[in-house]
Amino acid sequence: MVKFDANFLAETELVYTDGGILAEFSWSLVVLPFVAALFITFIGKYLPYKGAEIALGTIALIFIYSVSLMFIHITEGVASEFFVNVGSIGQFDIEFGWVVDGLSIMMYFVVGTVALLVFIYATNYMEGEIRYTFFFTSLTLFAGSMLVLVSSPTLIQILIGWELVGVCSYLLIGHYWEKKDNSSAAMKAFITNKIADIGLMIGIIILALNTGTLRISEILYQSTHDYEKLSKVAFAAAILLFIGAMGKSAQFPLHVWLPDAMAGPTPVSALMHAATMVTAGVYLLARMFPFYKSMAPEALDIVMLFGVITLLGAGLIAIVQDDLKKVLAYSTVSQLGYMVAAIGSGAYTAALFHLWTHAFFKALLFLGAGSVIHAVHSNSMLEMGGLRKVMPKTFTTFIIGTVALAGLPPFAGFFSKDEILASFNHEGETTFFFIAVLGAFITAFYMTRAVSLTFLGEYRGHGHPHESHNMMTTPLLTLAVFAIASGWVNIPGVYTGFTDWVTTRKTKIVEYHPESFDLFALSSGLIAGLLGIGLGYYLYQLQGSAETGDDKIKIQPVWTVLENKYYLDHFYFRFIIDPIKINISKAVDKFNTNVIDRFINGVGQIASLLGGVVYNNLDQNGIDRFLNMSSSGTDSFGGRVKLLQTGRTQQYLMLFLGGVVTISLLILFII
Amino acid sequence: MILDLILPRRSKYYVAAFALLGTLFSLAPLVVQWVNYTNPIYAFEDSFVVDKFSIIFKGLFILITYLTFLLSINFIESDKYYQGEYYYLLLSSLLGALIVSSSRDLLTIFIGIELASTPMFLLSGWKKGDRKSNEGAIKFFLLGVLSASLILYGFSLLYGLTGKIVFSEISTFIINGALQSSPVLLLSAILVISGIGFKISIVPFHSWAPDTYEGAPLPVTAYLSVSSKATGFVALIILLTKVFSSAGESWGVILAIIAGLTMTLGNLVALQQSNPVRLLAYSSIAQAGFILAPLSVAGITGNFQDGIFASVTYLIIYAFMNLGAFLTVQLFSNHAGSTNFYEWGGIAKKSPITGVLTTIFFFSLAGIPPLGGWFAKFVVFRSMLSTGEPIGLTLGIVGAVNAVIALVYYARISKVIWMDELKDVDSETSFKFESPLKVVGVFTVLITFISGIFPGIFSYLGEVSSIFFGN
Amino acid sequence: MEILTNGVGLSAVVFFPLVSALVITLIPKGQEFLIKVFALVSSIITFVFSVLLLLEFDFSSADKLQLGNKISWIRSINANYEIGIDGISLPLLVLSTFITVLAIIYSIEHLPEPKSPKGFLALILVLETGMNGTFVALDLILFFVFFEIVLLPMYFMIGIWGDRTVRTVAGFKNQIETRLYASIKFFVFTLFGSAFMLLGFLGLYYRGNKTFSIPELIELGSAGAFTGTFATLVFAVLFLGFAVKVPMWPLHTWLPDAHTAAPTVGSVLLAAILLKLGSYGFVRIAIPILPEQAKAWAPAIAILSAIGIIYGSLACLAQTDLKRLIAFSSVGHMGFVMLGIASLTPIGINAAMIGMVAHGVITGLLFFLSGSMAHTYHTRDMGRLGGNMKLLPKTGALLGFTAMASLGLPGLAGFWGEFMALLGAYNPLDGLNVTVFRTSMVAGAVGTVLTAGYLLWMLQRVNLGEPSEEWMDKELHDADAYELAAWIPLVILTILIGVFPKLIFGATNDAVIAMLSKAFGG
Amino acid sequence: MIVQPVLVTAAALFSLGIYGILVRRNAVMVLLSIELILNAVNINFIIFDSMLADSLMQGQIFTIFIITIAAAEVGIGLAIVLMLFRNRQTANINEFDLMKW
Repeated sequence: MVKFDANFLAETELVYTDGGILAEFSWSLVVLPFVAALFITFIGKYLPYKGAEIALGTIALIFIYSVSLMFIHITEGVASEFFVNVGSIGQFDIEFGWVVDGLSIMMYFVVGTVALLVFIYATNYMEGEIRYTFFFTSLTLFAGSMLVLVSSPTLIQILIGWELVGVCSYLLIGHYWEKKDNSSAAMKAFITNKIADIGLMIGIIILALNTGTLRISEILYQSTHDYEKLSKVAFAAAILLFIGAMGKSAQFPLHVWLPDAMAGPTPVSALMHAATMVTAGVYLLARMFPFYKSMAPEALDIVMLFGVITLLGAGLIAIVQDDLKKVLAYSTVSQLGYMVAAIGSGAYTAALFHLWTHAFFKALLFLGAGSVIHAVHSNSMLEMGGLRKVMPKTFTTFIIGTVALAGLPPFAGFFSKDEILASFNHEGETTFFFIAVLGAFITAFYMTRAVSLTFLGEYRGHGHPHESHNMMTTPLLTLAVFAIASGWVNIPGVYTGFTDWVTTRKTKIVEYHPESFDLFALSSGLIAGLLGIGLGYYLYQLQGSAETGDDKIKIQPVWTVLENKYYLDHFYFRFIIDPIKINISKAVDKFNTNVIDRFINGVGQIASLLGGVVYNNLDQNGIDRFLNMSSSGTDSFGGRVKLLQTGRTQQYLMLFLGGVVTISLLILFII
Repeated sequence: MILDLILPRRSKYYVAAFALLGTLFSLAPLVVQWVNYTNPIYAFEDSFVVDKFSIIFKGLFILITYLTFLLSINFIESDKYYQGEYYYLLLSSLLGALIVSSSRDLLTIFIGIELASTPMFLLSGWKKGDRKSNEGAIKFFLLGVLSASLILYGFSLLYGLTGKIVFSEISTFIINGALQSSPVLLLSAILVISGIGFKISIVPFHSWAPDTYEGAPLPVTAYLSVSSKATGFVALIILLTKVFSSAGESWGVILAIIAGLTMTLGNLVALQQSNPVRLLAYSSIAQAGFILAPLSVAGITGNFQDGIFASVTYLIIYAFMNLGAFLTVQLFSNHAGSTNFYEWGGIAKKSPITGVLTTIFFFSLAGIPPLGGWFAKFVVFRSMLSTGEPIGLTLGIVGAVNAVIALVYYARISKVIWMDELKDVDSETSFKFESPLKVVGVFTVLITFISGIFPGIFSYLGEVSSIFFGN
Repeated sequence: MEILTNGVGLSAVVFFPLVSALVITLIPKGQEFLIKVFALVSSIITFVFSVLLLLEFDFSSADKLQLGNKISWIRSINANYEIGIDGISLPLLVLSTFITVLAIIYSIEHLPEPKSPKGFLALILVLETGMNGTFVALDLILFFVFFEIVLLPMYFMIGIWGDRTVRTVAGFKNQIETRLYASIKFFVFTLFGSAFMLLGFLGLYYRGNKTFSIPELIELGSAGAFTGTFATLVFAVLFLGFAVKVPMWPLHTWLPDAHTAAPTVGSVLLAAILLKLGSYGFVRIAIPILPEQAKAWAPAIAILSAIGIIYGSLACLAQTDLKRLIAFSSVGHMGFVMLGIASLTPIGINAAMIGMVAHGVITGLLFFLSGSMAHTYHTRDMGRLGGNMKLLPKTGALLGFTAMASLGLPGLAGFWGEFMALLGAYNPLDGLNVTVFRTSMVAGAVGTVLTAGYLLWMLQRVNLGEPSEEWMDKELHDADAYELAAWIPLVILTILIGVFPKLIFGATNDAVIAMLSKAFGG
Repeated sequence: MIVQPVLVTAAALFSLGIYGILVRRNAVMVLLSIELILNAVNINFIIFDSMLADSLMQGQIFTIFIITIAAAEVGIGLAIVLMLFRNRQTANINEFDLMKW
């Protein structure tokens, strides 16, 4: 039941080089951070900047390298992969390696850029914080792990990068582990991802064993040429992989870890939400897209469904949040929903395009939020407000990020979101299209709410906030530029370079990307955005203020449901975690000590008990008992007494002769 | 040959040293015989034979006696005993054992058995003042005499049945007369087995053993548990193979049952003991079960070579490790002045060497590699399973379980002496480890290890001796 | 080098420790320093020997038994001193010599009470002889002897130097010191298994025309010499013998007690090497000699392993005692090993091999750390610990790292064992019930989550958070030079194997493939 | 010649001995009962000897040996009993239960 569209295999007209020396050495991209991390850990403390300089240097190198890769890729197009065998098991070759093609180069670039800026920002933001050096170690590792993931030509390496990212997130989210909540949040993130990883793991196992290889390119090739091997398991594998993606890319219902992950320092959130962690899922889906497209189109529908659910659900929650970072977190979740849904709808480029733009403006927003929080020492928007005057740079950049996210032209978000809408429209997914539009509206609304609560109105906090240090504002400005311009690389009908960048691969993917603007989609998206902003501005500025704004839209019980995040966490803890952690495990332990052990000890005791019985009753004075029994009825009392007194020598004699008699009876009459 | 019999006699009234020399010296002819051995030498109309089997056991007996002397020296000197008689009696018992090992007719073997056991009656009561000793003696004696008379009765029946007293003739007569299953033969077999069963203390003829062991002087106990047992087994092997071999099926089964019972009961009861000597007594009962098992299987399958090979090998290895065990018990109980080993807590710290020795011997008895015991157990298992006989298999499983049970109480002693807290009851008394005992320790330990690591030597002895019963 | 190839070298690796143990017993008690140095040196020499063998080993023919020799040992029962190593035993052999060195380094400064280096170190060396011997033995009797030699030293290590806390034991009226209970339990359990194993060996001996030689028996077995109820029985008893050692559920209960009671070094060696004897026995003896029975039993083994994985992890979640938790984690990890073995595929058994080594390295390190922490804090109760990262930064960091490795983090040694075991279990040998194996695979995958769960939870309780008041004023010493010297190598090894599994697969793969193709054809 | 009756007598003697062993409390009496058994054996040997007309007279030789040995054993036995009596002022074997658990 393989759906297969003929023009799928249309060989691309673009030409590639193998990228030459530059591509050959891109392994250094992956290795560098780890080496650096090592150095930071061990000699970092003794350096003037506590190791931050090493981290910065490394990430700068990576940035430069990715830029140069980007350059040659744009100019001549690169597609090549390299393998290193690290051992063979059975017929399998376990290979690491690195792939240099449009997709990964794009990711290199995103990671490089965002990471660089975040690092610069962090050097100042984390000034004087506890475990400063270690923070940079894990931050570097974080970036490195992401590079492992995106550079991987084999599924096994993807898995490795995947989990490494998870661990680094654990380290970073739990950075302030003195407080139990933080370490719990870290654990939550790790475990949730681990659960999702089961899906990924089994998916990989299925693919590997049915194709006989771990190389992605091989698998993709087979999935487009040799259907027999995969057709039976394709759907299962596709779904399982998607489960893995749900974990990292925080799709409903596995998104619960991401908001809690705000426990980490803000730069971490920025990096995590923009570049490194949450994009992994989308990246995986994109990487495996040809497989999905040709082998498991049904799976794509499911992917789309979840994407849409996520984008709406998370957006709604974002409305009710009072914690600035939480608002951004949920917006991330919902934006990821967009990307996943886009992939589901078959709009490969659109998804990646949104990933690309989102990376920049979301990083911008988080760093902005960070700068605010740094100033007011609080996450709660109720203790902010009126910061427009005191922190102009932050304000402007934040506004830029907001409109980019809300999707107003000519900002980045506009183009990417529009392309997604357009492809929905083109695919004829009308309901999903409107949900997406609604999502756009919601996005615009809660961002406006956030802005007005944070920057407009009067200051409600304590202390005297002030504009942040240049080390923090410079990255903001830089990102602002990206937030404005990064969308211009893929304007339908004008310039669609991005499409070519990310599609330059061995087998070209035939998927819809609009030649010109889809006016319907465009207008609806735009209107939704404007409405959202308008409503927000109306509620929180014109009519009343931050305090009163919420009341007008507090529709019980919807509001409560949203505030409790649809009770998902309650459900998980009440019905899954606590039972396992408390009841079941206790039961197992009890079973161990009270059933198995008791049994074992029991056997031992029975043995020695038996010994006692034999010793006292049979071996030593058994005859007594015997005689007493026999004599009790017949003999006279005296006789019995006498018998009771029988000492042992005679018993022995009796036993002896008794033995003889029994044996003779046995031999003579039985055998 | 004759020298071999006479020499011990010579040394009757002299002191220990001479006895030692005598015994040692009497090894010489054996060696000579072994070296230029051609084929069995028969004397007194086939009633007395010298084959490798007998030579091996003569060697064993003499060595054991020698070690027993060494054990005894200090012991005897410590109290005022009649030394001369002591050695004399031991030697004459030895002589009996020697006779048994090469006797080939009813009369000789009977005389041998009597000669071997009668002195022990006295020796077991050697501690005149001690009631326990007397008591042990009388029980031992009464049962002993009873067993002797039973054996005799069996012999008389045998004689009546066949009119012969030389084994070879008897067995031929039986076979020719097709008397394998005649009740008389079986009855005599039963009587003989029971009689000897007393000497090798198998259930249900074992009950004297614990008391007598506990009562008798330790060296004597050691001798009883090793040499007398060996003598009994030698006699049993000879009789079963040379006389009753044709009726194997019937007594085989019985012996198998007895063996299983003996192991199990011995081990289970040993779990209960707190007196090391009683513990060893029961353990030696259990061991007897192990030695008996291959014979029984052999009886059933008729493949005597395997069975005797196993039994003999076991016997030889067992002899030395058990002697060693008694040695260590003697040392510790002397030191602790208590015959309840639960009061020996941490005593090993006083004399690590003895502690190590104890550990070695007891775990060897438990059959833990690389100590000799494992090989003994191994060959026994081997012969049990040799022919996939259901009875053999059952015995094998019973044996395996028993091996585990046994471990518990063998390990218990090491546990007490090593792991428990040191009770400073007599911390000031320095640990006595006299040189003769040292010799015994070294000798037995060496054998225990060698037999564990290079069992080839001992299995060779077993193999050789088994050849003479291959029929 | 002639001396290496003709089996002398191999024998040296086995018996040199024993000899030096004897020498140590001759050194007077007073000379503690001399004793320690001597023990250390001899263990290092042994390790060097094993490394020389490693260099001498011809990896191109890793499926052949090499560097071995065959001398008549017990002629009358046709048991020979037959030794040799192939790709399967080589890694384990080297691991065992390596871990022993580390154990002795650690013991130099950290002797458990009652301190008596003489006995302790001598026992360690004897133990090493047993372990190495088991890995090189190619004769069932020889194997059995070495297999058993291990018991005594470990028994005394637990019994004498073990944990002295008094506790009640289920089913016992009066309380008993942990060490005493644990030691005898360990001893009896293992002996119970091996007593029956011996019967099994004898059975093979008689059916396999009176040879104990493993290679010959393998030939016979692959030729189908052993069949019917006989073979089933034999496999059953072999299974009993090995499964107790592994340990497989439900024969595992000796493990937590033994580990909890044992002194640090003891539990390290126990976890790192002794447990491997069992799984090694399966790979070396049970499967190749009785392929058909192995096939028949595989589903059962797989199910038991799956139970073991889940059960172990769940039990871990309930523990409050640090060492006990790690002990139970061993049950889970060995479950993965056995799952791999049960799949009877090259992938699965390779996974088992690397899993053994990885578990040896990682859990060994975990026990080192927990032992040293227990020694520092005088408690293993995780309720009282906490903020370890602040109190003992070095130890804490290592603990964190090791926990990550233990939960199977990719890029570290633990990952390959788990992932590949699951990979193998997905497609077991043809003719095996696929559903059973896939179910067990899913169970295993769930197990990985639980594993992550209890390890992170352990970290949270032990490492993270603010240290409780009771430690504030106390003088707590962090890892010292000896400890680091013993631990760092393991860390490095963990990373190396994780990044470059070829270190193990390079040796095992050919051997495993050859073994399986001989056993099951194809 | 008549064999059965004699054999029966011997058997009776034997059983008598056994009975004595079992019921007699006095060590000396027990000893004597054992002597009875031995005598039963002797009778057996003699009668068999004559029945079979054994040229070697093995039966009779055997008997002689037995008598000697019996004598020796009685000696030993009495010695032990004497010793006991000296220590315990009694010869009742059933009072010798010092080692009863």
